Amino acid sequence: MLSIKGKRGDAVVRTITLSALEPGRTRLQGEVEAMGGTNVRRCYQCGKCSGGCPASFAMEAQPRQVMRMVQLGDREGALATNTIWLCASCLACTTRCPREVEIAGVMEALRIISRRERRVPSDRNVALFHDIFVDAIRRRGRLNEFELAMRYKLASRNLFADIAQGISMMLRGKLALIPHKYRGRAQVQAIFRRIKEAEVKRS
Amino acid sequence: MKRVGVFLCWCGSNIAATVDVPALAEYAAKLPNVVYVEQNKYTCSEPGQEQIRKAIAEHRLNRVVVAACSPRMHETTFRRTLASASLNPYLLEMANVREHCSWVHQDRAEATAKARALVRRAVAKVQLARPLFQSSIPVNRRALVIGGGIAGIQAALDIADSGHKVVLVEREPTIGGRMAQLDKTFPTLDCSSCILTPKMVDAAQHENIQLWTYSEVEEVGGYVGNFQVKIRRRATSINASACTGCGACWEKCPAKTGNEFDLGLGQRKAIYVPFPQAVPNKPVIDRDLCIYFKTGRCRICQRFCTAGAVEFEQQDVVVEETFGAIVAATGFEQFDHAVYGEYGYGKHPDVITGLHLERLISASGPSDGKVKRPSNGAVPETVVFVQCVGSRDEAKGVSYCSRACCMYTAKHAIMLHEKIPGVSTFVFYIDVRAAGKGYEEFYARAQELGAQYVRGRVARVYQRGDKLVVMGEDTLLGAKVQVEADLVVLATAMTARHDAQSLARTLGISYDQNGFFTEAHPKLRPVETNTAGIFLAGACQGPKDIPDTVAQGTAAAAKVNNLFAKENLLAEPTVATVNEAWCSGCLWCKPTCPYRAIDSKTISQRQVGKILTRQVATVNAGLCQGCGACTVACRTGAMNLLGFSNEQILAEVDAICP
Amino acid sequence: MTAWLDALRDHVREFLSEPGVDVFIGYRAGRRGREVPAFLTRPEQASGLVLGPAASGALAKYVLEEAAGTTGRLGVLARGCEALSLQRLVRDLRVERERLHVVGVPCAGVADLAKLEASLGALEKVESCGERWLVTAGGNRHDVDPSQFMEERCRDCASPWPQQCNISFGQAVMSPASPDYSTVAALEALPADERYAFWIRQFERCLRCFACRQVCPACSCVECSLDLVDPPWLGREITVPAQAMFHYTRALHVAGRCVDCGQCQKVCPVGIPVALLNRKLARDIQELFDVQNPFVPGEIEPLGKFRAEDREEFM
Amino acid sequence: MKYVYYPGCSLGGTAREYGISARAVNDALGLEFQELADWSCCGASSAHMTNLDLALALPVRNLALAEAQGARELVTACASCYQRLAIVAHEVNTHPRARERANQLTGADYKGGVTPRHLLDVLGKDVGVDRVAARVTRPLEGLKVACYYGCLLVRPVKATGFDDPEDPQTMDTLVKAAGAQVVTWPFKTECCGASFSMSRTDVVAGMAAAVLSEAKAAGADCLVTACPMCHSNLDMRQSMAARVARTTFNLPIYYITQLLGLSFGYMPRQLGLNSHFVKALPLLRRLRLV
Amino acid sequence: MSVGEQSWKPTIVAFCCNWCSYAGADLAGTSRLQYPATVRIIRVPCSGRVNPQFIVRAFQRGADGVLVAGCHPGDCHYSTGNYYARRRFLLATRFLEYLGIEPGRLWVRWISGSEGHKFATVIKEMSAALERLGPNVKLREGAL
Repeated sequence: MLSIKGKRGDAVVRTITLSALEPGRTRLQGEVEAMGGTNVRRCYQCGKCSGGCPASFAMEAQPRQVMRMVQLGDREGALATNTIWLCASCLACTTRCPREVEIAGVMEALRIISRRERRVPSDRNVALFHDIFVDAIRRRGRLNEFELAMRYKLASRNLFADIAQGISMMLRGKLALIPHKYRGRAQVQAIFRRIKEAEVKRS
Repeated sequence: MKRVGVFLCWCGSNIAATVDVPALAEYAAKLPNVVYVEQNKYTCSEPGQEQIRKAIAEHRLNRVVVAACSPRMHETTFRRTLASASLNPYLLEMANVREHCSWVHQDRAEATAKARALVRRAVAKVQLARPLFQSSIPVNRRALVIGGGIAGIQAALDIADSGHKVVLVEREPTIGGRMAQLDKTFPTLDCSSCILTPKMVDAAQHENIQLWTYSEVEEVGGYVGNFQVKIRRRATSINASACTGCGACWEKCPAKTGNEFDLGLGQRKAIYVPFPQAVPNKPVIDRDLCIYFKTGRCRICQRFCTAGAVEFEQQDVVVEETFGAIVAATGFEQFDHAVYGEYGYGKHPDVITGLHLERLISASGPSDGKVKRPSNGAVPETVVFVQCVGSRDEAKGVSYCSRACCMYTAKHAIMLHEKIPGVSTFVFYIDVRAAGKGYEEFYARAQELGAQYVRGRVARVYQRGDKLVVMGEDTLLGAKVQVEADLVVLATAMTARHDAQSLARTLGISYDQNGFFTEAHPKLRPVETNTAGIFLAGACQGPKDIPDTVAQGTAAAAKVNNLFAKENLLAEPTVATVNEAWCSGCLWCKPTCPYRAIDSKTISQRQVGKILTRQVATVNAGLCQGCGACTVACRTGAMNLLGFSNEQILAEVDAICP
Repeated sequence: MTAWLDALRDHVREFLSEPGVDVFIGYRAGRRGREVPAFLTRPEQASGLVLGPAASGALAKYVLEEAAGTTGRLGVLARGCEALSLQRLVRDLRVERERLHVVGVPCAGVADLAKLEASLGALEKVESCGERWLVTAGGNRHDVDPSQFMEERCRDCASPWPQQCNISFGQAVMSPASPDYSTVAALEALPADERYAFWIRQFERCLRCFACRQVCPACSCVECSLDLVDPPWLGREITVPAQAMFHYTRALHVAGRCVDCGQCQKVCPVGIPVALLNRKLARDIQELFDVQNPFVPGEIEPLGKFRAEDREEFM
Repeated sequence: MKYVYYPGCSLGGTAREYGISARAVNDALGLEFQELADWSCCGASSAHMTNLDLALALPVRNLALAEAQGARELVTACASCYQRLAIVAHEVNTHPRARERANQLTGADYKGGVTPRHLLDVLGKDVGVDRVAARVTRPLEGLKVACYYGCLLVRPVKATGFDDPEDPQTMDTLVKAAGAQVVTWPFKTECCGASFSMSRTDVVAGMAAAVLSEAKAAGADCLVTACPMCHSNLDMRQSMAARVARTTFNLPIYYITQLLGLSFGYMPRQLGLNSHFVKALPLLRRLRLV
Repeated sequence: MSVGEQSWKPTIVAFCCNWCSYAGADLAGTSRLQYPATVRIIRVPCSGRVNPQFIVRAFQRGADGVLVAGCHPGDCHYSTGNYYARRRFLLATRFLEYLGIEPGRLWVRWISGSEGHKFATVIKEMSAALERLGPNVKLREGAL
């Protein structure tokens, strides 16, 4: 009575020419380790991460498989899966990994790499949401959830999706309409500026 | 007055073709204290050796240099030559002008120049050579085996059979160890007790074996050939010779507790034999549980013992014995899976370990061989086996593979399919390791019978209703899977005994980061330790299955036997020695000795009229193997290595440089 | 006058009146503002104890001489570096800890008396007064800033407060400083030849007076290999290479055991920066074998043990 | 007891009732929370998805503010803020280089002296179950509660670590102290997918459904949480989750502070119990708790 | 031989442990592997026996390079000797460089009894390296 939970991720079936990938400790591994601070080579593919991943049912590739792609230096594969965007960073995997690989950290790193390389994110909505979220912080220093919600809906062009909740939230006074105004704002914006400068210097 | 003779070997053309030996001879003759030089076609040949003997006699040589092949080749040969000419064999030095010179160079001039340096070195070193004498240690031909599991039993039997006395010490009231708890053994599925109990009986009845159960080693002194060992023989409260083992006492005993042998699945009394086939088949009284010992009242067992064998007033006795060799066979413990929150912290009654299952399957077990769910006694329809619980887990467990689990899980699956018609079994594994004779076939058989192997480490086990939900990934499908199970069996890691390290310290042997005793060499000396005379058998050295354990028991016995084949041990004289006048007694040398051959002793010396006593280091020549690590730790150079002394090496350096 | 000095004297007085006590080693006032080692055997002598910036000695090693051939207890005054030195001697089994009665006192740096004299004239008295020093020299009193006149070795002292004492007086002082390896680093940065030239310039001045060894708490061997003619570790004749061998050997012998008291360099009559050798080894030991603090005596010295996973450079 | 308090962006908005009920409970227990002056968003839950520098700098700015006004601890009620602050605090304390970087970016001089703490931890440790129990005037008898900690409170262990990552207990003991009955259930720390609450409602529904089903299976008639994300997710998305799971849950989602407040005798309105999506009051009425 | 002279060849003093590296050198011989006649081996029981003072002594007496060779870690005949050697020489190599000796004058290598090839290669490489460095005058008796 084995029941398979969730649908299989319908990952595109590809033939990977391993010899064409970087051999040994790949560059991708290097970048990921630099950011995720973890040695992906240690992963021995036991699948404990994926078995306990609450979001894996929606993922095209299991977290374990993404670890594998990183091990092989399969950059395209790793950055193409929606897995890296559907990781909720709940750290169940990291907490349970018998090889002390920080799987969630690796996902985080991959998302950022995909950004750096200006790739089209394999899950536009999630990426878009984060962008708007961060931009909202940049504008005000604090988050105005209502503003966030509205701007996200405009951008993602599904203005009417759970507009009902939005309105009933307002009625419940749950979406503070008054934007915060305060000194911290300037300082937060300074932080954003410094980061931008740093990035410019790097490239 | 040093009188050095130099013998240059041509080795046919092996040396002479590349090294100008005659020129070398002229050169050697001019070296300090060289009074005689001779060339031979083959110095190692009988005539060649005869020449050396003659020269020693005629020219009153008291040092000999042979410039020929590698000392690893012929040093012993020429040492014998010196001995036969009644010259101390350690007054020889060889110059390796073949392997290290003529065979690896072509340019005659260069090779000859190098040969000069090599001979110069040898001559310089031999000047400082001192006569050395092999020390001999008498061997007490009596062995101590610690641990009465299959490893210890095997070792004890093999030693005893070759006519040597053995004392077999076991902590528990019976021998038999882990194997006695097992139902069947892979890959042949013969019943464990059927093959074990005869051996247990043999051990008990063997004329050369003394069986000391309920006893523990407390102190070990001395060294190879004569260890002084203190052993505590705990009071069993039973007069073994009077007791008939009738069982009246434990039937009547009112105090109950979980039976360790059945891992708490069954019950035992305060006065008990762990299991029916126990050897010796005499009960002991568990004084922590016994009502009499707690309250001073009861004595029921005594009343019902017709033999009058119950002796409450018995006391522990500590005996001191001498042994020539020791075999450690203390076995392993099971990893405690309570560290795994994701598996329910060991709280679910229906999540059990492989050893529990053994007891459940065993006909002599608490459920008479019927496999039931501990929670409700129902027969399980779906059973999940979880591999590598604790094993291969650096985060919460141990880094190593426990080696036996893959196979005993296959065995469990097979047996469940035989015992419970229509049962469905799932084995979650990472890799199946079936490297052994008949193992792969055995694993295949488990799959044949319907065991469903799923490649993936289980992520969660939790209760839903009266089922256990097991979650994981089928890594071959790349899909998340879950099983609703009635019973979950964890293949928990084999770990070192919690007190293995303290025993190691008592014995003076080393242990690895996991607490397993370390062998002297991982490939070439697998059952020896770095402490001469102490050997290892079974899982105390690392996880093992029964075949390997038995093999090691026999191997350890063989080592003991060949130690006992000699009356005296001859120790190489090239050992460390202490110049007591120089030694400050800081003992920084001590930790560097892998053989625990260095100790401190008190000396008294006269200084400005009064006697001063102070500590200095001292070396046990019987234990020292002559590695010399201590000599570098000694700043003064009070610690020196005979045959490779500081003086000699400095002289060699001086001589060998241009 | 330091507040706790009286309490200290009382304590020493009591200590000296206990049975089985041989001596208490501290400081007494000497000539020309100096404070010199004092070996007290009678209670009444306790009142003569002093301790100021001018107490520039190192008491630890006197313990050896006092302990030799006697069995009684020995009291000794210890500042941070002296306490470490005592631990060193105890760990090297040169004296039993039970025999010692270590009296800890704080230290805010020791005065460089030569330097003081050079700038203020003949010294009469050097006292500490709060953060400052009061120096009586050439008839008048000066209020000087310690940091100007502190001995070099004290400037980056990492352990001014004595550890593992039987009793201690005064306020615990935590160290702001940590051993300064910048000079070591600077030397490392030089090209090999210049570095070699630098050290040869140092070594050729060496008189082989062995002062650095005599004062060193880690050099307590009953027989020093460097004195031995056989085996000839240093060779017979005194040459620059032999001098180099001497310093190389001395440094390696204290490697992992040096407590960084800085005395070796301080007592060198020709000003060889001996401590620079010790510091280099200490820093490498710290980095290579991740030893927490290479200057604190441990159970087993870093070179007397190993880890299988130690750094591998020799494949 | 005095604490410097980091409200975070949600407690003024979506988690309004959490904010007010927390205030109520603190008053009752004599906890003095003084809002961190000039605080800014900690970046959760998007900064660390887009830029590591940002993920580092935003929390450090607030930690530095707290340190500057002499605080050694910074308490927050939002699990999400708590986790970000804790992770970064741990990061800069273990990697000096990270601290330098953070100080460069923020222009602050953070020394690493502030420990972020979650309200739950404060209630459990500093106040203690006994003092909570002592304050209870209206025991929540008959209420069967599934304590839902979510993923943010107890992970990563090295940064948070005030409770067990698989089977935490702090909330359970508090709820018991309030007189309610807690159910044992396996999904205490299973993630509900809050970080997708807007972007991937389908995923969230799936994840929330899993959590809610297990709670129901375990016999709970409501869930209690200490995380605004979890709350809005399980509350606002519950109908959708029910559709995915082809069932009805009707499990009110309470904040721990709401239940405590209730047991202390506050009126539902004082605790914002009226502003839930899944009606919070009927159950309480049925059990005669309001 | 003096500097610049065409035929100059370096002199290498090698301390080889009896059980691995000395045997390795023997194997190089029995397999007739050719390598420069620059190396002269001093046999010691174990690399743990090699005192760092021996190294400087060799330089004093005119060695251009010194090789310390022992069993691979974990394979020591005495089980631990080479671990101590590794610590001692991690330190000593750095210390010699600190005193101004060029890196590359002192080599430490693990060479097993079966690595005759490795022994030959090490000697070839080391000789080449030393030829580039030229004769050693540092710490050399008579050179100053």
